[in-house]
Amino acid sequence: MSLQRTAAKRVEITIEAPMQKRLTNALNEAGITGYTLLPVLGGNGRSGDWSREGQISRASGMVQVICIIREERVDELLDAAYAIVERHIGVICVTDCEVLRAERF
Amino acid sequence: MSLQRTAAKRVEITIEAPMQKRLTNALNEAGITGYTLLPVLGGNGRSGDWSREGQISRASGMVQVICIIREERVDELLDAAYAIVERHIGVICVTDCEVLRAERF
Amino acid sequence: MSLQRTAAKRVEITIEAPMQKRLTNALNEAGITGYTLLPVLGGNGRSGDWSREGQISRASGMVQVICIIREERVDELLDAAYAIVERHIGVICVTDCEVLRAERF
Amino acid sequence: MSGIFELAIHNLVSPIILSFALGLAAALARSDLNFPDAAAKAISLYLLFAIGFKGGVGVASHGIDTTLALTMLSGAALSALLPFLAFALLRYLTNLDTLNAAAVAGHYGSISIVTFVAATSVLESQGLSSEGYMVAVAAIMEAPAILSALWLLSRSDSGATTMDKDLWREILLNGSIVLLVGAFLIGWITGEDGLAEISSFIVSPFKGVLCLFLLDMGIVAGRGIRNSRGSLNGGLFAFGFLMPVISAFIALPVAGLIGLSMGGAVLFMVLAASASYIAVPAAMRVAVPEADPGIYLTLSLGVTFPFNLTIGIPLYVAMAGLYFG
Amino acid sequence: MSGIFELAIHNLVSPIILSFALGLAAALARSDLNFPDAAAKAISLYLLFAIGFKGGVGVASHGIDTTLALTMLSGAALSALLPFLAFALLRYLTNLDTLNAAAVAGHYGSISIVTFVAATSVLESQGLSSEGYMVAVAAIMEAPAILSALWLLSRSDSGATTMDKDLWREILLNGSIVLLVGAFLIGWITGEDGLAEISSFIVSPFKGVLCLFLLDMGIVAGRGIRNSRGSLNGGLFAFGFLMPVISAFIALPVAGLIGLSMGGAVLFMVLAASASYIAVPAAMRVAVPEADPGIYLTLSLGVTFPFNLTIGIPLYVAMAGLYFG
Amino acid sequence: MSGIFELAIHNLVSPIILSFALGLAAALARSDLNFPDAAAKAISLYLLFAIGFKGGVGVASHGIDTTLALTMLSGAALSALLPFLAFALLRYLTNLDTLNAAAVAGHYGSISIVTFVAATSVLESQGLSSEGYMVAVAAIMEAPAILSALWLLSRSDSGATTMDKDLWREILLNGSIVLLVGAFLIGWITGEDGLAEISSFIVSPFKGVLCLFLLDMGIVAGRGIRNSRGSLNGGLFAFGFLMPVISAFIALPVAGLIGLSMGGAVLFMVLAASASYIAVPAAMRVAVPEADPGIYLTLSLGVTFPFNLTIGIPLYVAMAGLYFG
Ligand SMILES: Nc1ncnc2c1ncn2[C@@H]1O[C@H](COP(=O)(O)O)[C@@H](O)[C@H]1O
Ligand SMILES: Nc1ncnc2c1ncn2[C@@H]1O[C@H](COP(=O)(O)O)[C@@H](O)[C@H]1O
Ligand SMILES: Nc1ncnc2c1ncn2[C@@H]1O[C@H](COP(=O)(O)O)[C@@H](O)[C@H]1O
Ligand code: NA
Ligand code: NA
Ligand code: NA
Repeated sequence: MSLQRTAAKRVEITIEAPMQKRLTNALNEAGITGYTLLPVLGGNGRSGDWSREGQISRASGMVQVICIIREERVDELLDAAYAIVERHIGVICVTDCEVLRAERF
Repeated sequence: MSLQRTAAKRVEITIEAPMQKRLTNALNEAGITGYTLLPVLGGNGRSGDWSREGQISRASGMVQVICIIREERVDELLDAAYAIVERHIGVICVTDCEVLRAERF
Repeated sequence: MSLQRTAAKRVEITIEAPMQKRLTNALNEAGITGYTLLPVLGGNGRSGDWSREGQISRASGMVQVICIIREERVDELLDAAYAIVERHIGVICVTDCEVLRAERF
Repeated sequence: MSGIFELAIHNLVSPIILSFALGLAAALARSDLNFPDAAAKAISLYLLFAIGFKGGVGVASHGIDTTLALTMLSGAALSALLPFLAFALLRYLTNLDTLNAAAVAGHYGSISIVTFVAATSVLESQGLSSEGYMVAVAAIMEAPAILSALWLLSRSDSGATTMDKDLWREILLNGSIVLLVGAFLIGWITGEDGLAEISSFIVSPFKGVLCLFLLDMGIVAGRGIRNSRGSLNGGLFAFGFLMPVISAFIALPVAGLIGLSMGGAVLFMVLAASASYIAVPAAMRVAVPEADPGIYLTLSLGVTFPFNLTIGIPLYVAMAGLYFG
Repeated sequence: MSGIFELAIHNLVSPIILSFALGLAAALARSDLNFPDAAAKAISLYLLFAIGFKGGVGVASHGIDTTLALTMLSGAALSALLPFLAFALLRYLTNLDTLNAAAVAGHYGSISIVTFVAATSVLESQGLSSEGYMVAVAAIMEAPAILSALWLLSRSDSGATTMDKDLWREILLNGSIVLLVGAFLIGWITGEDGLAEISSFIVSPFKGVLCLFLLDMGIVAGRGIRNSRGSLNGGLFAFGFLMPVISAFIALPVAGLIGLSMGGAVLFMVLAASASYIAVPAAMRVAVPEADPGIYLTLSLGVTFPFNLTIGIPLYVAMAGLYFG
Repeated sequence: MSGIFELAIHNLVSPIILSFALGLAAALARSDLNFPDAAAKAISLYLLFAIGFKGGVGVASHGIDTTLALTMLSGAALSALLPFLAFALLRYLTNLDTLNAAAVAGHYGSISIVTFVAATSVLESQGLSSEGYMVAVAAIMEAPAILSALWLLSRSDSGATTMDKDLWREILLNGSIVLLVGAFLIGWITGEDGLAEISSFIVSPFKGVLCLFLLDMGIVAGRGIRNSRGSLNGGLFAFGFLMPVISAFIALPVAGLIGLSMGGAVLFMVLAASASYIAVPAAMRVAVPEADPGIYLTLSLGVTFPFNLTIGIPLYVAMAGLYFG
C-alpha cells in the first residue's frame, strides 16, 4: 500500500541575508510557521554576480527560504513575502508538489 | 535539436542530521543509490525554530536529501524513507520533473 | 488581489565544483545570466559516495546551479549546460514552476 | 567558609567566565553576534586534542598509579547509576513524563568536557595538581549513562527504540571520545618530549582559546534559554541546580576512598556534577525523538552548565578542601 | 618631511601591508586563492576580542582620564557630522544621485576597525602609546553616521525607508560592536591579571593573524574592484582619496583640543578617516536597497581602505607629529 | 644502517605521525570524527603562508647562492620527466588503461607540500639546515607534471581534452601556489625583521597546527581507503611504494651535482618522491573526467603519502647521509 500523498505548493524565495529575519517574521505574522533555510554560495542576476567567499560583510550574501504550504494559502504567503522582497533583489519561485503527512501543512 | 527529456520525480526530504546516515542506508537497501545532500541553515516548524549557528551539538541541525528517481520507484523510496522519518520531525516533498540522461535513474 | 504568476522552468544542475566556473561561463555566453549556486554536502551516485567533510582537495565536491528561466529558453540552457556536463558526473533536472516579476527572466 | 566566596568571586571575574557571560548577554539581548559553526567545531577539536594530550603527558611523567583502574571503574559506575537518581529526582520534583525524564536523566550521568576543562583552569590557578588520567576517566564516563537512559526508556510503555548497531557505534566512536582518547594516547606515548614540541600550540594559547569557546557557549546557551521560554518550570530549574550538587556530594567520598589527590577529587566531582550536551542529546534524538530537546538541552546547557561554571566549581573545590583538609 | 616617506616606506614593507597586497594581486589575477567565509569570520572575531580586551586592560592600568567623556562625545559628533560633509563633497565631485550619495556618505562617517587595528600596529612599532579607551570610541563611532545617512535619505523624494525597530537593534547590537565593547569591559574588569592569563593568545600571535586577515581583505577588495569596473569613475576615486584626508585633518585639532596624546590623536584621525564596510553596508542594504553596493562597498573597501592602510596612516602620523611636535 | 631504524622509530613516535595515525584509525573504524572543511582549508592556508614566509626569510638571510637557478631548473625538469617514468612503471606493474595511468602519472611528478613540511620538521629535529628557497622549488614543481600527463593523454586515442585557457590559469594561479610564492616573497622582502614580528604566529605554534592538519589528513586518507576498497590492487600498491623511492633515488645525485646541502638534498628528494593530492586531482577532474579519482587520489593520499610520512622521509635522510657522509 502506498503512502497517502497530498497536493501542495513549494515556494522557494532567494533573498538577501540581511532581509531574512524580516521575511520570516512576516511569514510568522501571516501564520506561516513552516519553512527551511538553505545557504546560498553565490549567484548571478541583474545586479551582477557575487560569491560567499569574498564577502567581508553581512551586507551581501543570500539565503533560500523554502516553504511547503497548502495550495489555498499560497497567495497569503506570496503577499506577505512580496511586501518584504519588493524593493530588494531576489527571486520567488512556486512549484507544485505532493507531501506526506498533509495534516502538518 | 533539443535534448531528450524524460519524466521523473524529485523527492526532497528534510531530516535531522543524526538520522541522515540511517536514511541513506535505508535508501541504499531499497536499491536507491542516487541522491544529493544539501546543508540546511535553519528552519521553523511545529517543534519551534532553530539555526545552524548556535548549535553546540550534533543533536540538532538538519540536512536535505534530494533524490531524483523514476516515477515507478517513488513509492518504494517513500516507504523506505517514511519508515525512518516517521517518528522524527522533518518534511518529505515530491515534485514532478524531467531529466536528461534518463538511463541513469 | 493575488499577485500575477507566470509559468517558467526551474533547472537544477548538480555538478562537480571544478566545473562550476565553466558551466556558468557557458550559461553567460548563451545569454543566461540569472542563476543561484547552492553548496552540496555530499551525495551518492554511480561513481560512489562522497561527502564534503573529508575532502582535502578542490578536485572533489559538487555544487548545485539553480536557474529559473522562461520556458522557451530551456532548450538553449540545456544545450549549453549539456556541452559542459556531458563527460562529467552529475545530474540535470527540470521542473515546472511559476514566478513573480516575470519581466526579470 | 569565606574562602568559598572569595574563590567564587575570583572565579567569576576571570576572563573565561566573563566571556561566557558576554555571550549569554549578547544572545539574550538578541544581538546577531555568533560564531560560524565550523569555527566552533574547530575550537572544540583543538580543546579536546589539547586536554587529551596534556592528560597523557601527565600519565607519562607521573606514571600510572594504582588508583587508575579504580577511578575508571568508579567513574563508569557513577555514570551508569546517576541517571537512576536523576530519574527519581525528576519524578519527585517535576511533572515530566517517563520519556522526557529518562532522556534528561541520561544527560546528568554523562559529562561535559568543557566544564572539566574550566575546572582544570581553576585548579591550575589554585596551584592544585591532579592526576593526568582524569581525562581518560572523563572519556569513559560519557557513554554508560546513555545505556541507563535507554534502559529506563525500554521500561516505559511508550515503545522506545531498542539500541541498534549504528547507535552503538555512534556512541562509542563519537568524534569527541575518539579524539580525547587518541590525543591522550599520543600524549602518553610521546611524553614530555612530545609536549615540548607542541606546547606553544596546546599550552600557551589554551586559556585564550577557551575564552572564545565559552563566548560561543554563552551565545548558544542564551539562545537556548530564549527559545525555550515556557518549557522550563520551577521544578526543572531546581533539578538543574540540585542534581549537580548531589552528584558532586556523592562523588567526593568515592574519590576519597579511591585515593585520588584533592585536585583529582575535584575533577571527579566535576565530572559527576556536569551534564552532557553533545554526545547524549545526539543519542537521544535518534533513540527517543519524541523527547523534547527544548527540555534536556536547555537544562544541561542553559542551567547546569552555567551553574557549574560559576558556582559549582568553586563550591566543589571548597567541599574537597573540607574533606581533604 | 622625509620622515613621512621613510615611515610610509617602512609601513609599506611590513608583512601586514604586503599580505594585503598579495591578496589584492591574487584576486586581480583571478587566482582562486580564497578564505572560507567561516575562517574569515572567525579571524575577525578574534581580532575584535583581542583589540577590545587590550583596550580595556589599557583603561584598567592607566585609569580613565578626564578626556574620556570628551573623546566619546567628539567621536559621536564627528561620526554624525562627517556624512554631511561627505554628501556635499560627493554632490560636488560626482554625479551620484541623492540615494547613492547618502548611502556612500554614511560609510565615511562610520569607521573601519581593521584600519584602526593596523594603525595601532604602526603606533606600536613607532613606540607611540595611546589611550586604551580609543577602542570604545571606535565602537561609539559606528552607528551615528547611519542615522545621518538615513536623515539625508528621508529628505530625498525617493521614498526611502524610515527606521524600523529591527534596524535599530541590528545597528546597535550588531555582533562587532557587542564583541568589541564586551571584550573591552572584560579587559577592564580583569585588568593586567586577566591579560597575563591570555596574552599568549591575544597578544603574541596578533600580528600574524592580522596578516592572514589582511590577505583575505586584499582578496575581497580585489574582487570588488574587478567586479565593479565601470561603476567607479574619476570623481568617485577622487572622493575616496580626498575624504579620508579631510576627515583626518578635521579630527586632528579636535583631538588636540580634547587633550589626547599624540598616539590617541592618530587613532582618532584614523577613525575619522576610515570608512565602514561591515555595519553600514548591512544597514544600507535594508534601508536603501535601491542604492548600489557596487559603489559604496568598492569605494570604502577597494579605494579608501587600501589608501588608509598604505598612505593614510603614515600621513596621519606625520600630521600629528607636526601638530604635537 | 641502524641509524635508519632509529630515526624511523623516532619519527614514528612523533606527535605529528601519531596524529596522522589517529585520524587514519578513526576513519577506518568509521568514527564520525572529522574537521569542518572550512577549518581544514584555513589550516592549510596557515601552513602555506608559514612555510612560504620562512623560506623567504631563509633566502633573505643566507642570500641566493648560485645553485638556486639550477635547483629550480632541475626541479621543473624532474616534475616534467617523472610522469613518463611513472607511466611506464604503471604499464608494467598494473593493468591500468592509458587514461588512468596518465592521470596517476601526473600526480607523481607533482608534489605534496604537507610531506615537504613534515620533512622540514624532521630535518629541524635532526639539526639539519636547508636552503630557504626549497619552498620556491616546491612551488615550481607543482605544474610541469600536469603538462606531461596531458601530453600522455593527448597521445591516447580516448579523445582527452586539450588544454583550455581556463585550465592554464587554474593550474598556474591555483591558490596554493599563489599563497606559497606570495608568502615566500613577503618573507624575502621583510626578512628577519618581518619574521620577528610574526614568529609567535608562524613559528612557535607551527608543529602543533601541523599535528591537527595531519589528523585531518589521516581521516581523509582513511575514508579514501575505506571507500575505494576494490579499486586498488597489489600492482597499484607496489607502485605506490616503489615510485617514491625510485624518484628519491633519482633526485639524490641530481641534488648532489647541483651542490645542495644535505638538508636541501633531502627536501629535493622528498619533493620528487611525494605525490600531489590537491592541484593535480583538480586539473585531472577537468581534463580527464573519465579517469577514476578512486584510483589516483587513493594512491597518492592513501598509499604514498603515509608511506613517505612514516618510512620514506627517514629513508631519504639515511640515503642522503650515505651520499653526503
Ligand atoms: N533566473 C534566476 N534563476 C535563479 N536565481 C536567480 C535568477 N535571477 C536571479 N537569481 C538570484 O537572485 C540574485 C539577485 O538577482 P537580481 O535581483 O537579478 O540581481 C542572484 O544573485 C541570484 O542568486
Ligand atoms: N512547511 C514547511 N516547509 C518547509 N520546511 C518545513 C516545513 N515544516 C517544517 N519544515 C522543516 O522541518 C523542520 C522540522 O519541522 P517540524 O517537524 O514541523 O518541527 C523545520 O525546522 C523546517 O526546517
Ligand atoms: N538520482 C539522483 N538524485 C539526486 N542526485 C543524484 C542522483 N544521481 C546522482 N546524483 C548526484 O550526482 C553525483 C554524481 O552522480 P553519478 O554521476 O551517478 O556518480 C552524486 O554524488 C549525487 O550528488
Ligand atoms: Na555527570
Ligand atoms: Na570615518
Ligand atoms: Na613528486
